[in-house]
Amino acid sequence: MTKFLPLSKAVADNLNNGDTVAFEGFTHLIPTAAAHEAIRQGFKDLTLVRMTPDLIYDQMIGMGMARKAIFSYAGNPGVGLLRRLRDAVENGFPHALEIEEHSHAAMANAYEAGAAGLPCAIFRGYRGAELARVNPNIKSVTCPFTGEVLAAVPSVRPDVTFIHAQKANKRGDVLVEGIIGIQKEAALAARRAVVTVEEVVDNFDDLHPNLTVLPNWSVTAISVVPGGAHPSYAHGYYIRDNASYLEWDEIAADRDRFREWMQKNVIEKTADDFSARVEHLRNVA
Amino acid sequence: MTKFLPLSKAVADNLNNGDTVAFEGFTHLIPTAAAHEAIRQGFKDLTLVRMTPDLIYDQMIGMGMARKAIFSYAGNPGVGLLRRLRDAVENGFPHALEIEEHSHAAMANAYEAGAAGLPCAIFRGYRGAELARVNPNIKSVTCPFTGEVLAAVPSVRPDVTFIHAQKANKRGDVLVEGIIGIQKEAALAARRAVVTVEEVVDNFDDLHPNLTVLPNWSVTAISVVPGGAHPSYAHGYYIRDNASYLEWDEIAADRDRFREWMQKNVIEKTADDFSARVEHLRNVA
Amino acid sequence: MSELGFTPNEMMTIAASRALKGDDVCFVGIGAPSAACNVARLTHAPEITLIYESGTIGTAPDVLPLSIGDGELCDTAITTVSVPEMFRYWLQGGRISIGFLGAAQLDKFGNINTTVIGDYAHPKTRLPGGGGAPEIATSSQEIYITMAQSKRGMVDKIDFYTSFGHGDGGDHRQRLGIDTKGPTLLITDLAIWKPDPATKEFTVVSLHPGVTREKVQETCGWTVKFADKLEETPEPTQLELQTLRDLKARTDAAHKGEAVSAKRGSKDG
Amino acid sequence: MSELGFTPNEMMTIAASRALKGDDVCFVGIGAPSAACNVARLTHAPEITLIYESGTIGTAPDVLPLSIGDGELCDTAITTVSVPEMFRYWLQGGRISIGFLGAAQLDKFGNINTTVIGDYAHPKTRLPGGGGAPEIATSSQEIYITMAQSKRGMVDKIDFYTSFGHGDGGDHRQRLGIDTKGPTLLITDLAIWKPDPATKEFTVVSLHPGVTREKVQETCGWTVKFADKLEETPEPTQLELQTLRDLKARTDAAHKGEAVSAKRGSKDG
Repeated sequence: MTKFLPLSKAVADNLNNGDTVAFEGFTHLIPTAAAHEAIRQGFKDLTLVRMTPDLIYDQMIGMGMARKAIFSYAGNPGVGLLRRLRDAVENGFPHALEIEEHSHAAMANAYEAGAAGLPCAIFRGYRGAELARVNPNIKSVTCPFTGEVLAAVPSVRPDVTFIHAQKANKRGDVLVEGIIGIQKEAALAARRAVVTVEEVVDNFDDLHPNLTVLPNWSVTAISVVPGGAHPSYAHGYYIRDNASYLEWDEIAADRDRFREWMQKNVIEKTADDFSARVEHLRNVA
Repeated sequence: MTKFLPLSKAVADNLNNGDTVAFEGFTHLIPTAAAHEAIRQGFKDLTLVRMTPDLIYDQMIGMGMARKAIFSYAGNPGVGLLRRLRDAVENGFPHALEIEEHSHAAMANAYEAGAAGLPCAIFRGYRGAELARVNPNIKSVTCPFTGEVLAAVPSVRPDVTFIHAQKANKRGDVLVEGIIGIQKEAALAARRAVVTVEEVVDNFDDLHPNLTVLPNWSVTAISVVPGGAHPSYAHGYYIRDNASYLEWDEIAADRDRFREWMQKNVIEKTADDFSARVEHLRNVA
Repeated sequence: MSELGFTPNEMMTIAASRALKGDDVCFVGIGAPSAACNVARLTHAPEITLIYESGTIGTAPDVLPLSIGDGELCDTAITTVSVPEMFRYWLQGGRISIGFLGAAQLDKFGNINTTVIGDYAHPKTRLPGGGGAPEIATSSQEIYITMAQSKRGMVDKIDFYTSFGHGDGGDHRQRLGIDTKGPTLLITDLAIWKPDPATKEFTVVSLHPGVTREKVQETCGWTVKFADKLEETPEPTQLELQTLRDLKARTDAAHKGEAVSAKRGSKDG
Repeated sequence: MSELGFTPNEMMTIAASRALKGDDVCFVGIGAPSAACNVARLTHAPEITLIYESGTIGTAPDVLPLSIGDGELCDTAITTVSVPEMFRYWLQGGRISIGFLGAAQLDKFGNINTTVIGDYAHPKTRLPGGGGAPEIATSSQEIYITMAQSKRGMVDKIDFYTSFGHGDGGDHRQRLGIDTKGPTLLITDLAIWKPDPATKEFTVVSLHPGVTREKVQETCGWTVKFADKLEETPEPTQLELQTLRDLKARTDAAHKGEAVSAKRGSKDG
């Protein structure tokens, strides 16, 4: 049964040094506020899992919190490279980063298998692709009926997954809508699921019956953080702050400028500061 | 790209003697009108696939149309046994019926794998269950990461799937809502998908973005048959005719009464007769 | 109805309902399990989560469904998912605390047959088959079974292992790599049974009011074990009985109402 | 802009858009592919189905998205599905006719590198990686590639095989059991290329207006093959050019508008 908690407590209660953690969001609904809270609390030695590690993992890696990254597309979507991640991989700064790299198909299947309680996923993938040579976690199984050789990857089972969602009801059921991405799978694949939401509503009585709802007993904790996905967006609440993604490319290019930005915009701030960041993006949503 | 066709033509164009065919519907949205049309056209030697073969497969088997049945629960849901199927299995009447029996989990996974273009599905199932002894299509694969032995079944890839849905828009996109069951997977797993719908609307502009919609290019043909799921139901249109399910238990118990009922209610009728059958079930939906 | 003021079937359903807790997530079979789960929801466990294999999660039907996919289940659910998702994320994913099953044939180790009477290839009676049960039986954290007693139903050796209980007893589940508890409770119209901690044989731990040991043995196909300290099941409370009867009355009225008009419909059709 | 009245980049996008048909189902990459697909939709192929890997099916954005998951894509889509469903039912299920990819590095057999420059374990430049491309390249019925020519991008030997094209050429795909066609078209800012039917080496079949063979060779890292009968790509029509420029203008305005207000936002935050 879920608990409504302040974000600082939800993060402190559910994340530990050394954990395998997913802050998931496929362009939409990225749990930035939760990631920033984890940065403020200074966790170490994390294994960061995400299909599309973008700004928040660039930030966590740049702050030296990650031992390993498991991912399928390490870019700033539509902009370019992730410069802190690059610095870690290319130069070992601030320290070396182990990487386990997959394709999107593999990661999507691995999360799906995790949600389904399976140890691995099979799919038709990596044919002729060189990742299979450099990633020992890409193996194969043979279909016992046709003899076809299929790719196999271990399922993703994070210790804890953080996602951002549009709303919870008072019972603690959570609604995700729009580009739903890999949110449901990431939450269900994890031992603990923490959700930040834009708002809490009385009930979900008028929702269409087939929407993506996580029942309260499948969620560990909920924190109300309006704007908590910024600079990503929340369908129906505020639009994507594309300019911040463009701006990040400059900030992250320089180690000092990065530290300074993090100090000012993350370390010295709280979850309450997110709401103001999306004010100007609301009326157009 | 889909075509709007009269049901008689949609069935004639897409079903052939000897085909593997799924008339799917998990209690809700059972494509009765399509099945009755297939009965009238007198197909033979079919392999009938369905998780829950109920009245319509009892009818097709009783009419001698099926060579084989692949299923996971051959009951009249909430009522009891399927007496025509029993007669075929126990007494070879009207002729012998080959059966390939699975669990729901296996069939659901097999359809899912079919929709996903895979040759087989793996899942944690059949542990200690005797079906694995009598069904040679239940095999196993070993997880290459953990060594766990998982069950494997061949994917379901029907030549043609028939489903019933609430509505199409004029472009031929199809909406399924409520208990969505295995409809989407059954349609996408098949080489050809034929959909009967309650009605055609101008567009789907006001639909929630995450509903179950089959785009027109994934559907082979659409036929408008109001009431076409009766005695099953169409969420939002009419309720389940539980009495007909109870009544079927008596009709199917006797070979002569069965033939007589089929003659009068199926052979001598058309798809246009379905609408009247649900009139009294509409106001309560 | 007996002079007790309630029927054995009512006692069965109510005793089963008492075993359920508010934080349980139940995968509900049709029939007696469905009635018990809904009585629990309407009495002491309003927060209980009921899941039917048609994909309806957190449903709260006002009348009992005839099938596992009646519209009422979807109308009152928190969300309704596809059948593959139901079996993959929710059942196989380990999120069901109680799988609640009925049985055509049951043995003393909680193994269930709903497939065939007689030989599989040439059955005397072809039953509907397993449906969701084979995986419910192994993926739910525990299994409750409820059925009315009869020598035909409670047998020494079942004809077919549709759903695995404790197999040959003892640690048979563990030896097959199954890490869930399996059947932990059997509630019949006469008694409450629990598996012996070591042998896993179902043992009567409580007799329903007015029931004797002899009555239990007469309607059971194996030699019944009774616990040393045999309890008596508390009688249904007025609230429990009224809740169950109201539920049944609403259900009968709903199904009968449909039945009348539907007969007319099928004559038309 | 050259004296031709259009830029090489515009010619590239428009030539690419012409290759698409109304009944195509395209898995669209960001950048040049996205522009080409939407120009096709806004000119000769209004019925084309555009799919972005974020799960948006049949989308019709008014402005080009910056990322593959912009809200505009969902707002205008026929339906939006989960990412696992996208990769399982729609891509792996064989329902994509055209996978439209860009490339950081490309070789003459259509193999693509977007992973690293240099050695994988100790890269000179760590690129974003494959994302959806490895499976788009093998599960789509055919692959179109579009990129601006440069010696750095079109190389004799790519540093990493992110996505498989024709491998070493010839029947390499078939030998790996891949039954889709692979790259069948390469559209650069200078020319249209198609694979040789036997060797599968990309061969220039059409030069864009004003482009010479020498220009193509100068900006390509391998020795270029030209078709015996070399055509000239028809100039962009007024409609094509206007459609593309309007789309870009709308896109720039939208992104710039957000940029202004967002700068303010990030100073606040």
